[in-house]
Amino acid sequence: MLSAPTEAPPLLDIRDLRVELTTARGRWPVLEGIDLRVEPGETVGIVGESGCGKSVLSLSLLGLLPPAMRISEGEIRYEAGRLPREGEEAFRRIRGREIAMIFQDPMSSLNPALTIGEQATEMTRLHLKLTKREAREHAVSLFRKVGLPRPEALLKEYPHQLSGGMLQRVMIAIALSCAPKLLIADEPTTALDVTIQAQILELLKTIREEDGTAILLVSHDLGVIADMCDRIAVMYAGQVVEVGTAEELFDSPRHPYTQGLLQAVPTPAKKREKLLSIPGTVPALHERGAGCRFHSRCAYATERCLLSAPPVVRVSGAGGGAGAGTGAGALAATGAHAVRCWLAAEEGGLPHAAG
Amino acid sequence: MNLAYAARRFVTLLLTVFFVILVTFFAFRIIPGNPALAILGTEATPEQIQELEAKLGTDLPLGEQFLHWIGGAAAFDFGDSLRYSEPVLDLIGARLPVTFSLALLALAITVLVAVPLGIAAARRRGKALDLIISAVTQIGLAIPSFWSGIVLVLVFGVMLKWFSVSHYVPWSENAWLSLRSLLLPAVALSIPQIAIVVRYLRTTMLEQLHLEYVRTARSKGLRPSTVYYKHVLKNALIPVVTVVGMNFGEILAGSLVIEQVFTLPGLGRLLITAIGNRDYPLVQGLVLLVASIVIFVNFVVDLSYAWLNPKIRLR
Amino acid sequence: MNSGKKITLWIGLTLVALLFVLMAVSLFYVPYGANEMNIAGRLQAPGAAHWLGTDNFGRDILSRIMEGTQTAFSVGFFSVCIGLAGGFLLGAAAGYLGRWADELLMRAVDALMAFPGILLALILVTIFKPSLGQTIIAIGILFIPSFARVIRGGFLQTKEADFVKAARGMGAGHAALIFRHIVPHILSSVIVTASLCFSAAILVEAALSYLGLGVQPPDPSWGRMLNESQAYMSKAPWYALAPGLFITLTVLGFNLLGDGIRDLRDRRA
Amino acid sequence: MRKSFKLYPSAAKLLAVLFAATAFLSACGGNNANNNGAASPSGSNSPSAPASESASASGESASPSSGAATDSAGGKDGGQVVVVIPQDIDYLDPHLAVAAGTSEVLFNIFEGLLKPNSKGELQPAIAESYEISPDGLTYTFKLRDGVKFHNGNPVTSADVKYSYDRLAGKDTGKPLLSSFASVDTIETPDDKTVVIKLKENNTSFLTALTSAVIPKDYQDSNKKPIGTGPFKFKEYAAGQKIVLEKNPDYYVKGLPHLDQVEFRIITDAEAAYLAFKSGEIDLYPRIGTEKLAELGDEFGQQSGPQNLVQELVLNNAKKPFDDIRVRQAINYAIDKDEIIQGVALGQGLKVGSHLSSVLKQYYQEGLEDLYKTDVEKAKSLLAEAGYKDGLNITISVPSVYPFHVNTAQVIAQQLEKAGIKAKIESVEWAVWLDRIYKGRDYESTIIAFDGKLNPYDILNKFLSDAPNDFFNYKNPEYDKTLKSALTEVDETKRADLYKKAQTILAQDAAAVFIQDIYASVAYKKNLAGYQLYPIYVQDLSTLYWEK
Repeated sequence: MLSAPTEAPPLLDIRDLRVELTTARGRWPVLEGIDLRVEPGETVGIVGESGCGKSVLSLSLLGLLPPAMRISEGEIRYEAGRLPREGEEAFRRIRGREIAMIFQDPMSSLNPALTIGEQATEMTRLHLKLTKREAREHAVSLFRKVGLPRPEALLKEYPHQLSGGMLQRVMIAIALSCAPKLLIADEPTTALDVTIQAQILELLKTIREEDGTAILLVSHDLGVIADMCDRIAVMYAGQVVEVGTAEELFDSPRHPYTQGLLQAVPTPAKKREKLLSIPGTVPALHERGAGCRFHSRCAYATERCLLSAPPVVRVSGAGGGAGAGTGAGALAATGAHAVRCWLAAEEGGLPHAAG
Repeated sequence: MNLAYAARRFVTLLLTVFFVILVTFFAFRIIPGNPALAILGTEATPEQIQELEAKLGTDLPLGEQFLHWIGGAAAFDFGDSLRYSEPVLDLIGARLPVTFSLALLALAITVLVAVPLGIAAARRRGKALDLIISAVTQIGLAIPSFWSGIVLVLVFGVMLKWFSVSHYVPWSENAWLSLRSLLLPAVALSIPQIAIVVRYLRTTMLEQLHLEYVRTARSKGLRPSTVYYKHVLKNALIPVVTVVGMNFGEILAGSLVIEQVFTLPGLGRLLITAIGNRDYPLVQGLVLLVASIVIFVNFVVDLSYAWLNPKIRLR
Repeated sequence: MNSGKKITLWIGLTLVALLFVLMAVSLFYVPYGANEMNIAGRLQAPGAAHWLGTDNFGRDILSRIMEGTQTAFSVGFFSVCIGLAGGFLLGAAAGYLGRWADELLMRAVDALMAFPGILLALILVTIFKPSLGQTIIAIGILFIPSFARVIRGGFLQTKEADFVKAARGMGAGHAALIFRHIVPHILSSVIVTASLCFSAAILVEAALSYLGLGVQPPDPSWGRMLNESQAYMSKAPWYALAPGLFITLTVLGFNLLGDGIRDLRDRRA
Repeated sequence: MRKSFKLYPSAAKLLAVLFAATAFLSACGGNNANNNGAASPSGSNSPSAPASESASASGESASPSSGAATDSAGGKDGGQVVVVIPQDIDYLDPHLAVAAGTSEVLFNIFEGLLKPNSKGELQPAIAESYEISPDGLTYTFKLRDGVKFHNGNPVTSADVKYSYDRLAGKDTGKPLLSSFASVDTIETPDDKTVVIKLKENNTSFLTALTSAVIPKDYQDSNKKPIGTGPFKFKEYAAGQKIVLEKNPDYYVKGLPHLDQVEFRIITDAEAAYLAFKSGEIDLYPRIGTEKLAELGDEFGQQSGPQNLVQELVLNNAKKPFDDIRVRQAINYAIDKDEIIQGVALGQGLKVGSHLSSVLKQYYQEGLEDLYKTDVEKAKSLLAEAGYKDGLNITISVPSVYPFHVNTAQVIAQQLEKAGIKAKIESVEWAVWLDRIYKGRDYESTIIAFDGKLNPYDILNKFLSDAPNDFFNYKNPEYDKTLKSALTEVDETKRADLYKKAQTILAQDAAAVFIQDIYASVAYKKNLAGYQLYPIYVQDLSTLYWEK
């Protein structure tokens, strides 16, 4: 029902993913109806405020969800193969080798008790069966590549001896060491100061260009996302509310939340202007009602927004057949610009089947 | 700041040792009991006793004896044992290896058993295995080590005859036999320590499991065992080492009692005999030594904790 | 999780309660006199007449175990009282006065705590000469530092709390401040420490009596019974098992109780 | 000890039973834990002892313990034995050693001019023969040929003179052994002859000549003792062990059999027992009766009465025991048979006074049941003495001796029936020695007295002026009787005087004389040749392994 612009199967295909949190008081959906695709070599951004489920999404891809959370519905396909919902062994074969991940805070993401060398070589020795020596040489060459000074000496040092920017480079080098096809970068620059941020982003770009690694970039910072990504998914309260190419989202954001996010981005043009931030906060798990999850903060909210869930509406798209798309497909369709909003549905977007 | 702290602690500890010795010295001389009598038994004549007292120097005024002893001790001369007429230092030196190897063996057993158990409990938190381990450690904490010692002797020494029950063999003589002669007491000694370490390790492991580097390690596709034993354990052990270090004193003290059960010729039995004999120099020497060791170990562990922490732990 | 932690408390409470009942009963009734000898019926195996068998004088082991609870409980109770009283004075002084008093007292406490307990108890009991009363005093002294530390910590914490400041502002006297405001707040920590010290006291007493330095015959003491039973280990293993088992159960009970109370408090906090 | 008393010439026959080499209270020496059985029993001439004794014609017998010597064929020699002893030794120097536990070890290294055999009879050792002048003041010894010290030097009269002069304190003026106080001069007319002259007659002097002979001018006795005995000193580890090795030059042909013996110090009776059962120990002297019963047939064992009298000692000078009626009441209240059954498991022999029936010749029979257990009589005596409503007493027991502690528990039970509440106070051995034995600050205590074959040396504790009369017993008639016994030449009369002394003690209820505790020894089944002695020694020379 969906036509993809490329012939090959997508690298990563998330379909109708639902993740639940089990607590003493019941089970709560953390993610709901997530559809997302990443093509080989593509950079996809996921953006949203903290607490909207971006990190849970990225963790669920590698089976790294906390014990209380589990995938209850939907599926994740990697190169047309289906990933398990849980089970450490099955994920282990993909982690690091196929899909690598870098995290927000490089200082706490590296083991304080092990040397850099130990942490940089264990993966290649395990997955690529390199000898200790080969692994070290490999690590050194990667360290050079990511622009780390005196790479040999670094191997013997401990994380606390390095600065945050250097550590993030180390993290990236480690992540790249098995030449993964997909790199998940979860807020890779948030913990770093601004100049370093730019350097790291530059590095990611280089990697994308040189190695053709697909990147799933998770960030709350739309500026970072805009700079990097081919396509962007905006998440709010456990759902993808709008997806499209960078241009589509920046030029014609359809979801009020996306619009709000854009207004909050500091740009040179808006310097000295007061930044508009979205009033209110993301609703907690138990505060999510039946209607649109953004209604409490939305300037355009109507009674319908409160009462019933908005449909997913495709507003444009390369594959653009009219009426195309079920809920499960519309947002995932590569190249499609889709939005989950009553407003867009009324404005004559392509209505969702359920709408 | 760190140096000042260390120095202040050190002075305190010296004062502690001095105080302990002061109390030991005078208290033991005030309570009834005469070393000369204890040596000679009931058949001695008053003349023989007087003569021995003069020889031992126990007939001098207390203050004089104390100054004399302190003066010697400052130069590491702890005098001669009244009972054995050998230098106290030699007697202690001959017994120290026994107690020390016992304590070290117990420590080794503790670590070897407690670490896998603690990790298993942390990995299976809330599951049956965790509950069983936690129940067993509670019991382990409650069993008096001398009782488990008695039971071990009965079962392995007398009924099964697997282990030697009285004959201590020094390491230098035969390492294997030595190990055998120390194994049962070391096991008895280590049971409560194992319980303590398992519980502590479980807690620190659980704390560590929440940390991000664990997620990183998992995201690398490492085997769970690698994640636990290499990544987590190394971090969890830092506080555990501290606990073990702090408990070294308890192990040492516990070995004093266990030596009695297994009649090992260690410091504990030397001390109890010395107390019975009113062998003042020996008692003082032993108390000084044990107090110094324990306090010194605590001091080092204390410092290392303060010193290691900011370096190794992030934040 | 919740219920798991409560189980600790409940098992502890049950064990302690059972032992307490056993002690209460022993005050009025024991199957045979604890010191009643029957030379002809020595070292009988457990059976209908003697549930736990008899010892080398033909005394009923169950009766002695039961009266042993009195020894254990009085050692536990009174030594904790001594430790608490001493610890309260030191800890309160250190915590309330602060500064040099705090520094001085806490150095002393550190020093005492650095010393292995059993060794200290051994020396103290030799100095005091072995008997039930002296054993209690020696063990009590042993506990002073633990209590002092807990109480000082509580004082430091609550002293700066708003409600205490408010009370002080309203002109409350020192005694009123301490007893009406601060003490109730540190009560739970003190109860936890008391419970753990109680079991420690029983262990130390058993060790001392086992070494022949603690409670002396004919006072029935579990440690002493273990000491005496060792001579009949292979002939009458039940003799050594019963006291060891009761020491373990009692210590276990109070440990669990202490842990349980602590968990309860931690969850409330 | 008393230093001056009148002595009459003594006959050589006396020797058979005079022996004072190791004389102690039973509690002696041992300051540590010990057997459940006796505190420190000495061996006795047990009927079951396998060793044969040569007929001991007093002066001329060939060797002190020749029984095993004659039949020593080649098959018996070799091997080593580990013997457990309950306490460390006090001195390696035999002249300084006072503790009983030391003497039992040194017995194997050293010999005197004379040496006791397993019946307690004195035999010539370094001496080959001797004569005593009719006035009892001059002893002439002829030394045996071929006796060598462990360093290889032959023993000469000069060595003997040096040794005994040292004991007599010729240089210092203070005798090391009080029995030598009466020595006037020691002369050496030639290498093989020693003449000892006494200042005054002393019937117990001959027993003193069992004291060790050491090489002349040898100063290292306390480090590396050198003697003439069947074994030579090899190694001593304080608090752990003393190792001896065979003296190949021993003058008794064929002895000893063993190549090496080790005395292992295990102060804890339970541990010693476990070590014995597990086979690490070959010989367990003074094993507790309880343990002995438990061993069964797997091990060899011997036991029998010995010279070890257990008593409830009452402080005669202290209220309420200054009243003879109270002492008698307590005697009536106590059931000795129950103690023997309950504590000694039957391994004890009831006594009635301060002497064991081992000394048959001097033993006064019929005193055992002078105070046949009678609770009513005890009560009425108490009422007479003014304790109608009961009496509280304290029994102090040395906590290192479980046997005495157990006895105290049984006695407390028995006394309660007569309305006497006895509080048991455990005291450390050091405290017992200091406060009770030396300081006499106590009400009552339980202890056992042992080790001598000379009744005077046993009974003299009750003399009013004895330094160790910690009973605080004072009775001029007793003093007179005992002192005249010492100087009485006529054997029968002397025996009667000793018997009278015992009767006086019993009638005065000076203490509660309970029992002679059996000595028990256990050893591996294939270890043969063990001999029980009625004194505190272990003779290992006759031991051998059965092939």
